[in-house]
Amino acid sequence: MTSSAPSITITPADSTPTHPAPTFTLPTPPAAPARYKKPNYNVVHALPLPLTTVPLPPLIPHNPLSLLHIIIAYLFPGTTSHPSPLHVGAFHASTRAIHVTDPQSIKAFWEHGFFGKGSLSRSEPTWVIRKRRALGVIGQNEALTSEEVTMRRREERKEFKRERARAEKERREKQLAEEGKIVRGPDDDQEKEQRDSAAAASSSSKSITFATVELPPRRRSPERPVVEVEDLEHLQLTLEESFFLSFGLGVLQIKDSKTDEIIPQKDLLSMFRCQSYFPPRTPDMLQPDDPFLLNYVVYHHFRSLGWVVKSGIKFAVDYLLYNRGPVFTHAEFAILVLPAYSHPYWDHDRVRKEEREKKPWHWLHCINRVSSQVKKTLILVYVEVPPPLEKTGAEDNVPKMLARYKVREVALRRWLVSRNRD
Amino acid sequence: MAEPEADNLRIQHTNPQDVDLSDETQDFRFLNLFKKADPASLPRRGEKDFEPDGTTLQDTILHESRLAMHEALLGERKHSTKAHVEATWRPAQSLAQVKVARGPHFKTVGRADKHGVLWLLPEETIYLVERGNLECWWEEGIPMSLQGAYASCLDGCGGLERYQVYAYLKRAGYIVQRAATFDEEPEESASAAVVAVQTVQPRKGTSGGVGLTSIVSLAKTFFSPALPAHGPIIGPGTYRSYDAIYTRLSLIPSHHPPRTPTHPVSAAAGRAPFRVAYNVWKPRPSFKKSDPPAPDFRVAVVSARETSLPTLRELAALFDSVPVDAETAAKAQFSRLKDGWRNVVLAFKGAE
Amino acid sequence: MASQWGVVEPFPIYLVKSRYFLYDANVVSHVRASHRMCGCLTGTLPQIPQQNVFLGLPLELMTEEAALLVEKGAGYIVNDIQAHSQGLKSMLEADKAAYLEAREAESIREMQALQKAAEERRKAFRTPKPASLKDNDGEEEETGEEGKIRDGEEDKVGATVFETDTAKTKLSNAVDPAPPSTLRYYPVPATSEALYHALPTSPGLLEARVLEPAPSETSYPLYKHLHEHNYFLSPGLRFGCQFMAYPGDPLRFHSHFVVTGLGWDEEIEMRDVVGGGRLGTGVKKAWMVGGENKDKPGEVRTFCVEWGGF
Amino acid sequence: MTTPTDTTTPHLQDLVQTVHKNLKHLADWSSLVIHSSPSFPRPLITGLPPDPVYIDPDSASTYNAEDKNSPERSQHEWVLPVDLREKWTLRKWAQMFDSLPEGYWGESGGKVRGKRILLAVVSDDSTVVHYVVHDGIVKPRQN
Repeated sequence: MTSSAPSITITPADSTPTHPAPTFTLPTPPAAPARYKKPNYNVVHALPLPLTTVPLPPLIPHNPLSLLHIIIAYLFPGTTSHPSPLHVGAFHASTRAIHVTDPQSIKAFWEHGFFGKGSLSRSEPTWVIRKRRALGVIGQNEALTSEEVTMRRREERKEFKRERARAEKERREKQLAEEGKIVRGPDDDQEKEQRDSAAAASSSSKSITFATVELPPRRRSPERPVVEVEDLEHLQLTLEESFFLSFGLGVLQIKDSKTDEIIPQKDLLSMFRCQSYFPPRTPDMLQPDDPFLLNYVVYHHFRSLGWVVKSGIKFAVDYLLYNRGPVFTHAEFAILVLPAYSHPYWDHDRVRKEEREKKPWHWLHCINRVSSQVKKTLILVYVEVPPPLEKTGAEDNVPKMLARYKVREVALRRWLVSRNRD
Repeated sequence: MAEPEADNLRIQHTNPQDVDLSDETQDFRFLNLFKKADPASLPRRGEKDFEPDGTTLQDTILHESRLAMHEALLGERKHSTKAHVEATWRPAQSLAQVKVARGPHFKTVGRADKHGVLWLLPEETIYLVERGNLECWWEEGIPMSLQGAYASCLDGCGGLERYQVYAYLKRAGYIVQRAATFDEEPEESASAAVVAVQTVQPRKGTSGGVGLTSIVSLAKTFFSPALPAHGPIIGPGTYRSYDAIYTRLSLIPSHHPPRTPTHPVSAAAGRAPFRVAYNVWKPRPSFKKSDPPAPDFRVAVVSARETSLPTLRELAALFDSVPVDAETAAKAQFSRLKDGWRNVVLAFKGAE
Repeated sequence: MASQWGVVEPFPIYLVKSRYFLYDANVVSHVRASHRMCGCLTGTLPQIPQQNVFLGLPLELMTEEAALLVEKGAGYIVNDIQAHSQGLKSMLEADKAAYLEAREAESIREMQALQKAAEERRKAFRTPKPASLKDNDGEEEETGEEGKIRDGEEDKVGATVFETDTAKTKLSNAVDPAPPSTLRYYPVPATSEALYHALPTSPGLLEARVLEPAPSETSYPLYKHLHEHNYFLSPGLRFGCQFMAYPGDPLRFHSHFVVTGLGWDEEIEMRDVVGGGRLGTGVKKAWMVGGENKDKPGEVRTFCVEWGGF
Repeated sequence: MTTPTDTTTPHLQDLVQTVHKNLKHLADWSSLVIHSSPSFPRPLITGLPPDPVYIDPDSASTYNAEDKNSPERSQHEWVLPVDLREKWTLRKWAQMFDSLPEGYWGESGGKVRGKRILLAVVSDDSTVVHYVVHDGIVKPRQN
């Protein structure tokens, strides 16, 4: 960088979002580039949470909401807010997550609030559809999944890239030939062959031995075989999502995958805190800044404001915030959780004050660049970590314990002189 | 298209306005092109090569670029008698005393004392010398070289980064003045890089969102005692709206900026590694340096080399010194998260 | 030995306020061509002062660059504040008078040359000049004039960074200015004269000193390692790293790596590895981490990270 | 080297299983083998990706995706499973690479290439992100 140029804007932000309560006046999502018909997401994802509400006055007579209510009333009998029986998920130590396998529960969690992720898919569980297509059970363009749309687009781009590389090489060799530095001729191909055989020879002499090369089958069978495909996929809920669904919304019960017994609600927090370390810790080692607590405080905060909160790992941040959900729009905000040790209790904690609180500037620039590459606004969410509770057992009141954490949001943007001058 | 993000990886900035040309070393062969035409006519990154490819052509182009750069660097700072401005550097005051002020620059730089003598700050002195508008003399009766100006004045600029940010903003056309807190030295050692403070630009067409804050805090005091110790916070029952559910879910205290603009609390809040150093205005013909309007931006200074990310405490202090943007309260909630209540621009200095 | 640019090594590197500077265009070009170092031009270019895309002298060297130049014996560090104050103190009145006289004479000579050049230009039909400014003072004078005109614009329209149409129309006036004979020019040189600038007489003594400020232990071995592998390095803060590494002169080539130096046992979070990999891949670069092997001093290990593509 | 031993802790075994499943069922890799050797810092996976994870810029113009025998297509990759919450150091990276077998590692751009591994970072929501890590200075691919 030449001089003083790069600037970013820091903004303390107010995180109150637009509540995604069901309104049907929103514009339809942008037209799909793919050649398949999208479901009507406005209907599928009408409910922002897997809970039923009973609005007081009926809305406009021709509003589809009324129809929806009939369907919901049919699916979930009674007028209660919660499903009966409650959804059940199984805690697996192997993934440190909660697995949901019941199709009704998967549907409820994904469609109403976009909770969880298909363990073998990029978001919604679609593995079985892809598998069935690969086996020829369903047609080439039936119910295309996002993974397949992505794949097809990439295939199209590959040829273009190869062409570009070829043209580049051609240009260079022409130049070198003109300068008399290389002689071009028909033996170019021969050279390559020689090189290949040389490589093969060296490969046979001292290469690491592997099993014989087996390329994956790319089946394009014209008939449709009737095959039973066992669905290997589950909906995976993170510890934060699960805690929100159980402690917050009360719609999820969690059982232990080993014993098949429901884990008591009061044991969940401590267990999740232990599991948020890699490898997991024992309860006596827990700290007020356990990864689970820091993340959950932020997760709960944004969920309680109506945002759809998803993992941000792909963009090297903690969370992504969607206004209504990933099927509608891209995430506008990328969330980075930063612990703040402002409380005097931490003043002499060198590790926390020096190592965890202090991050180099180039690190922040890196994350901010990544976010702006994908057109997201980066928001730093500082979580003020309270001192440990003095008497044990005080943690027994979870809402009170969580209320000891305080969050403050700071938005970050690159600031270009030329854009701000006029 | 359940998750469109995954494919975004190679999408680049498409908006030319988002590209900062100074990010990459520009080819000096295009200097004249740049001078005479629109900067947008500068060749884009495609003009450069991936790697040395052994061609003489490539070597030739590189050689030409280097020559063009060399020639450009030889460009002299000349002063015609007509617009000749002279000053004498007074090390005791760390200011340059101007003989006769001439030219448009003095509308925004320099300050006259009660005897009518015009004085330039060290950063103003280097900047004017550097761009060829000032001949500065030592008290010993010899004119300064550019090198001499750096050696003499840089110390008084509060570090190289401060000077570079000053010059960067000036070159971009902004009006820049020292802020009241400029001279307050932080307790920490030497500091440098820069933080600027920006007030939010008004946005038109966004309707006011619902002010939920007050509702939330009321709801909290009302509900809190009733919450079961281990949840669920939302028990089975009848809920009339999702808003009611969200309100009940709100457990985590969050920072809510004051609704009314406050005045800058400069003194106390300024004693941190992050403090306001410059007031900055967008170019405006009516600017009066003796009676400036409220700045468009406020710029504070820290060192990217010697400091790390601000802690929450330091950030809070910085924000407290900045007035709340009156426009924000009227904005939609979405914009409020994006634009915020108080804005700070951080400028970073490069070479380390 | 003197290089293509007439530079004799070791050359002085000027230290002001903990920063290393070069003010001589010849040294700048020499360092670039012979030592694969670019530094950062940080000054305003007098020809076109109202922009940040093309910058001019001085050139600021990275601490690593200054350290390596000193290590190679190509340069030595001069405390420039001291050098000036000593030089000014020891300046003789007679020398000063002679200097000022010469300056005046030079100014007159130059003005006459300019007038002559302008005269010739009016006569001859001018063919467009090539982009490189390999030219006489006339060309430079023209560009300087253009810069001045923009300053005027700044006053009228309220400074805008890039004049487009206005600059073009004004330019036609500038080509044919018919300078009044009273016009005189006083150039401000980029570098200081020996008259008031006392360079240490034995650079060897200074070389022996420890460089202060010294480059960081985590980044210097990595810097050297990449430099030895023919990479050009520039600061990378704005890109989210410590260095950008170019396979050749950045004037001609895109960078290959965004580089971050780490201590041998410095921990890096996996999330930041993902961020780095992502950062580079978005702009067709690889993200590189590296540093010196604590157990085998002198050995530098580097790892390049790119998105896996799926 | 390919004899599975059970010297690693359960959380690392779980991690490698998660990555193995993901490579097999989501990323369509074939010839997957899990290697648990005391010489490795943790269990590793080898396998054959459906598409090359790295194409040297020098061979980008000649690489043919349809040619199953092209050097790029037939390259097995080493996969290192890690958890998102882990922290690594240069020392750990160096040890990791040094534990991999020496010898011929295949070709890249017509040259015998150095060591590389595919880093598979597992996060709690079951996302696995993959990054190629090269040992040494390796120029970035341009596709």
